[in-house]
Amino acid sequence: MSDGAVQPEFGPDLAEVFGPAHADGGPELIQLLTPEGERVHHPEFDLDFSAEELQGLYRDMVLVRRLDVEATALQRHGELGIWAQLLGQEAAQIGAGRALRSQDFVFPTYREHGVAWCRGLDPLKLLGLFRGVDHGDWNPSDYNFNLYTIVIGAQTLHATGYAMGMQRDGVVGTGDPDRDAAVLAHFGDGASSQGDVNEAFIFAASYNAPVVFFCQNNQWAISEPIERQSRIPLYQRALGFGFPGLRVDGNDVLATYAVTRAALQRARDGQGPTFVEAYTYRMGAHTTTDDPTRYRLTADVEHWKLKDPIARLEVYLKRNGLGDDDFFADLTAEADELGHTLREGCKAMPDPEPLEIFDRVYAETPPELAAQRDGFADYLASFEGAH
Amino acid sequence: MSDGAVQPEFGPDLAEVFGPAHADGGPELIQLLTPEGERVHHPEFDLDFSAEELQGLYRDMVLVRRLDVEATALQRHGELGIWAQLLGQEAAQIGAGRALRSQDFVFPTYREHGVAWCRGLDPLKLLGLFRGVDHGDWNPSDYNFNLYTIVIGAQTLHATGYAMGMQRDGVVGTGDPDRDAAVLAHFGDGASSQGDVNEAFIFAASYNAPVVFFCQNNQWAISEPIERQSRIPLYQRALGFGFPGLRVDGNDVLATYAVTRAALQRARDGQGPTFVEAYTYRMGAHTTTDDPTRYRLTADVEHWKLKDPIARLEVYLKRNGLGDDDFFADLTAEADELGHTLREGCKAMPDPEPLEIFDRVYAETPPELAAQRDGFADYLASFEGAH
Amino acid sequence: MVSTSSTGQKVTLAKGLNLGLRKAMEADDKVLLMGEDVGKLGGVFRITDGLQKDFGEDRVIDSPLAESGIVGTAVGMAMRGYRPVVEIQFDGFVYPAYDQIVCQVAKIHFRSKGRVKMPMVIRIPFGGGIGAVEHHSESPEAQFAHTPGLKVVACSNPVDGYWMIQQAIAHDDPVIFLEPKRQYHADKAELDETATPAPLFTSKVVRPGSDATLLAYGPTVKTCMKAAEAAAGEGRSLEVIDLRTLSPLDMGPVLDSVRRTGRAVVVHEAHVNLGMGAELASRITEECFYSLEAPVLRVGGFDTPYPASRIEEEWLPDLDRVLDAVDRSLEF
Amino acid sequence: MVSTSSTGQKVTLAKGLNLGLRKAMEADDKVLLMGEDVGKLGGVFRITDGLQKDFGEDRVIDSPLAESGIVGTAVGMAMRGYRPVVEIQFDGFVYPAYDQIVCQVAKIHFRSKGRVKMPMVIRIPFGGGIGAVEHHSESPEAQFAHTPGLKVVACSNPVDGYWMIQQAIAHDDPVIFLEPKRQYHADKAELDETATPAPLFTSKVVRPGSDATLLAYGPTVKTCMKAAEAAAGEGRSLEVIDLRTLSPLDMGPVLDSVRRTGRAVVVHEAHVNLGMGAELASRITEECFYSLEAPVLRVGGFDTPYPASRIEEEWLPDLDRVLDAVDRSLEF
Ligand SMILES: Cc1ncc(C[n+]2csc(CCOP(=O)(O)OP(=O)(O)O)c2C)c(N)n1
Ligand SMILES: Cc1ncc(C[n+]2csc(CCOP(=O)(O)OP(=O)(O)O)c2C)c(N)n1
Ligand SMILES: [Mg+2]
Ligand SMILES: [Mg+2]
Repeated sequence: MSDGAVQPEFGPDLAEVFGPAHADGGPELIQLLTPEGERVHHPEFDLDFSAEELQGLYRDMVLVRRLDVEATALQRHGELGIWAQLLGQEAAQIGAGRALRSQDFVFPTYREHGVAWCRGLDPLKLLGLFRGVDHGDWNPSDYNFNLYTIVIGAQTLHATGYAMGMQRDGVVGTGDPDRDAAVLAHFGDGASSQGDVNEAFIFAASYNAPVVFFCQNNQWAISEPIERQSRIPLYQRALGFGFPGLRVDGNDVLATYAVTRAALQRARDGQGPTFVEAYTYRMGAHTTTDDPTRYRLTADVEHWKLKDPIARLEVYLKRNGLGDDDFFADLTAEADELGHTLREGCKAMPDPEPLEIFDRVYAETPPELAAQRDGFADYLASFEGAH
Repeated sequence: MSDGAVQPEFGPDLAEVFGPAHADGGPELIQLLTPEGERVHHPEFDLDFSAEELQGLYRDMVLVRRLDVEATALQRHGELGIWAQLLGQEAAQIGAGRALRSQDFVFPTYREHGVAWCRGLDPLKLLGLFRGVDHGDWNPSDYNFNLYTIVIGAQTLHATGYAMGMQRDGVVGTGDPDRDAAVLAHFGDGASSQGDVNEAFIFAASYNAPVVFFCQNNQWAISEPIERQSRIPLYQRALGFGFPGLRVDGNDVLATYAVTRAALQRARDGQGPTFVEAYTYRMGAHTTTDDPTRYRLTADVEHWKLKDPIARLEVYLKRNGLGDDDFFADLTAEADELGHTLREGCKAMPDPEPLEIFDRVYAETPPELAAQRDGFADYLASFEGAH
Repeated sequence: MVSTSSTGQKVTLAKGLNLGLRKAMEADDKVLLMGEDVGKLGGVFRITDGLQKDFGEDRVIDSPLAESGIVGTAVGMAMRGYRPVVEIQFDGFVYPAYDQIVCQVAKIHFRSKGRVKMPMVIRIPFGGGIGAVEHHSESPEAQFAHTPGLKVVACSNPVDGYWMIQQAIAHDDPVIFLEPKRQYHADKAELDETATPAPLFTSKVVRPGSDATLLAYGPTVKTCMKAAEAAAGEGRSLEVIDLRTLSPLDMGPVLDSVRRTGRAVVVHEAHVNLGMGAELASRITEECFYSLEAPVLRVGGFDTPYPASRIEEEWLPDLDRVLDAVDRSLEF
Repeated sequence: MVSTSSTGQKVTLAKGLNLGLRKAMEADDKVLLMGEDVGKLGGVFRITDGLQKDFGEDRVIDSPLAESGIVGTAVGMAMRGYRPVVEIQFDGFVYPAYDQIVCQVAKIHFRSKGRVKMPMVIRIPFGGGIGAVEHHSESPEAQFAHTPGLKVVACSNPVDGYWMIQQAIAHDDPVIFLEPKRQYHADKAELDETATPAPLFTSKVVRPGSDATLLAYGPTVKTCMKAAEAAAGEGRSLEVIDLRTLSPLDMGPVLDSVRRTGRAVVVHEAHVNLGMGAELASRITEECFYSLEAPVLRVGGFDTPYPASRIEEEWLPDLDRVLDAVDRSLEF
């Protein structure tokens, strides 16, 4: 991950400041459950999970993986124009999503299907954008979950501004757990290079805004490896802006949950922003139109398969008798049911009505646009007789 | 300078990572000459200066201060539209400017009159932009000194790209001191908040480009104090991008020279970027149109007067018999002469010829613009008879 | 926090805007101001003078030096229910925020099927003539007017400044609010705070006439008024329309006028090529094809970057160039 | 590194551009390519396919994910004597680089009194019709054409792609190079690499006709050719001009044509309001006032944000809407 040239011959020794960097997450990686399914302990972030909680997290991951698989298949069958897969990132998203309280607000990218799931969004709603029937058909304030944002990094500034709004609303640092709120801002490793994201860090630090910057470092920005964006571990970026950065094993749902929960609480308490780097891997293509064989090795993908976020929790559950056969069988049935609903629901999604677009451009449609709409309506009507 | 809220309750302890922050530059401040004119030593950046060198640096500072005073007066007399004063920043600029080799290339902001001086630019050329007769009337490649850039931060990306060009030209890390080159990129504390500047850090780190980011932290961005831009010392920003950052006493010409020299050498050697924060103070207004009494205390300005960059070297020279009365008298005469030249030269600067603008928009003027030019020429000519 | 409500005071454009902002902040505590140096300094043009003192740092927010950051965080505040009023220090510095403006501010209402409103005002001092250095005299309006989802208005005088800024802030769509900086401290006008202003998105005939129509906005309204005055001396009657709204355009008064006069000249400081004049000329021609005695002519900044300030007055459309175009139109 | 010089091969637009880039890189080793995913992946549209392999990582540069950074560093490389060719991944992602483009790339030659050249090409896949999500189907040309200092061209077919990209790279001014992405892999055309291409900044009559003139560029050239074909079936003769250059405009062929036909319809995907059609209509009307039988009509994207892809074909100008405008023009 890090580059030999980083050692300066003067000034602070970066290796000393940050500790050594390691290709596999390094010692700074916060972990509670190993790839082998061993529960390990952490001095700062340990948490007890009940059997129910563990099953819940497992269930979430299994179902969002199914959602992802179904959507991918729907794209192959021409029902979606494109799909941005989350394969491999289930733990990062469910860990983060379950750490939220209802009053928190989330700014996703275009890949946060797992977080959307945690916010209670009907997964069918996620398909509209990718099918091409809408740009997201939910009211963000119904779920405290913003629409997907496609321009890389833009939403991190919105998140910061939203958090500044929370400060002004007096819902930060009051000590009332049902009142205090925070913002969770998602972005990718590639996004960390955008000016907007770095400006978001600056504004959040300057105003001590209650925002958690949650970066899923899935090692790739389309075909570009993380090394192109940063030559030191990404979470360290935050330190230079004056707020803490942490690297968590993003394939470990327990650690991701624990770390995000702590960071959100810190924000709600009025202690300002935190950067959480969820160290994970994009197991699939960037999107269904991408061909990763052009730029990465199968061996790397195989290596990461061993760290599968679902498999490790499954091993842990089974080994510790935390889920009987019925549990797993029921879950499979539930996943099948979800798949069925998605397939049917997707195909049934109606195309939008062209004339609607004119009514939604503005809160108050100007007369000239209304005239354009009417002209187009007349034009369309002129064909009705013809056909 | 730093903010109480920066202490996280988890993650790396920022105070431990960076050391404590201090309002007056702090212990991390690299200094070779104290405000009282005492020569102090530094484990990494000590340098011996000959009497001639010291006199040279002193002379430069005195003359650029005079340049600044004259330009300010010319603005008051209506000869310039505006002037961006360097008062108080002479050491930072001369220290940096003298550390350059001729093959290095400089990207200034709009305030680097002292660096321009070191590059051998006729100071009169600096006035054109502020008088409104041009946007800078020199060929950057004649001086390896770019034109002034007014859009905050934009030039840091140009600097990085230029440095990438040097890499491709094979003039980095060859070991030949007359060949190896680097770029010096200037910007202010306020500029550090621009996306462009942070992207420049990312590109420079990613390609290990031979560029020194030289930030004059003069504590103010017009009316906004440095605290609005960063809650930790600015030089630490670089560490999060994976390259070294240093804070030097920007009112100490010796330390600024020594640190910039080392950073440039590191870049020329192929070891990549360095961030140098020259910790200084804008003694004057932001520009001649600004009124700093609206936003800052006279007491602060008085405090910084005691750290005057010229006074401390003068004390040192005098105390150590490094300049006799003739030296100081000659320098005063030289400064008077410079003032005279500037005053006369400025007033003699002709207004541009309006029609020229059409010829310089493109390397190849398109016919439609040529036609616009001709039309305007005819229009102008139509008045000739009339008046 | 005393509201300086009074009638009949004479105010500059700067003061009119300042009073209007104060009114808007008093009327709705969701209104926030944000920008570089808007706090203690009151902005480099002093438009926000005294507001931080009276409304506090939470409502008049000095921002880090980053325009994308300013507009981007303002988007988030708007989503949270605030009504941010952003100051861009100078026209030429709006571009780092361009992406946030055209891809986010302009599109969020549409993207969300109208569920998320974006009641943001982006104030931009625009235009030249103040003897400034590069990037301080730009006229970026056409770029914003070309972008669906934004509304774009320009005030030209103190009274409009006072009313229009309040109307823009109260409006639920994002408004690019252009202020002719050359006029900030130029002329005073009587302000009657009890009057009923014209609606925001309307154009106004500011001088009636019958021989030709001059279309102007922002700084060129004054130029055209002077031109009409001068023309009157030579027996020519020019109608002057202050467009006030650039997107949407209010074509009613424009078409009425051109149908009467048969001739139109559009005057703006922006480059002629693809400036507002192009759109106006196209629409006028389409609507008044048989009433036009001459093609719509355009007078504007040349298709070159804004020049060094010592020749800016030659570059900017002035009385003579307007009258020259009128002559050409009349002689066509 | 073998130049695939051959005559008579049939190529797509994507291949034509790829071959043209290769030629330009072979001809001048100062030519560099830069952008997101342009290396191993060959760009998301594969336009730079195989070039990094053949020319190395120093000349085909995968950049960090930051458009302002890409264009800003390219400016520096151009100052150092290189000729950077920047790829913007999709039209909608050019905006983070907008400031660098309009304030730096466009102005450096002027600012430096011609001492610093800025031979940069910014390639932008533009336009819609590929079923993509938001921001992937924009037509930003008017904004760039409004900016003095930039030149703006659009290719419409494989052969032009091959030649125009080489000409743009060899040109000393910055060129915004628009590529109709919908056409990348659509049609093939015979490429004769030994031919002599028309100069870059010229428009071309691509189908002669006498009843009305269709003005198009990029993706709408094909639409207009089809429309002309259909009209011919009904006995109407439409002339089609592929503008190719948007700034500067090459008005010669346009005016010649309109003087003959008396009627013009401009067709582009960009929003009609302040789109290229506005400028063309204004200029044509000014120059051909007495030859016009009808006002110049404009067919374009509506003045709404680009819609969800399932209705994009209704939003985009198509054959029927072009013919409808022709009818309106003829019946005027
Ligand atoms: C401003 C902008 N530039 C380019 C793109 C095209 N693009 C879409 S996703 C992507 C890579 C993003 O990588 P990363 O941030 O790591 O997120 P990931 O897709 O890996 O989750 C790019 C370049 C875009 N959407 N926005
Ligand atoms: C993009 C942009 N935004 C705003 C401005 C207006 N402006 C000019 S100087 C300045 C403050 C710069 O502060 P700093 O970077 O600390 O440099 P200093 O002037 O103190 O040397 C501002 C806001 C600008 N020139 N460019
Ligand atoms: Mg990624
Ligand atoms: Mg400063």
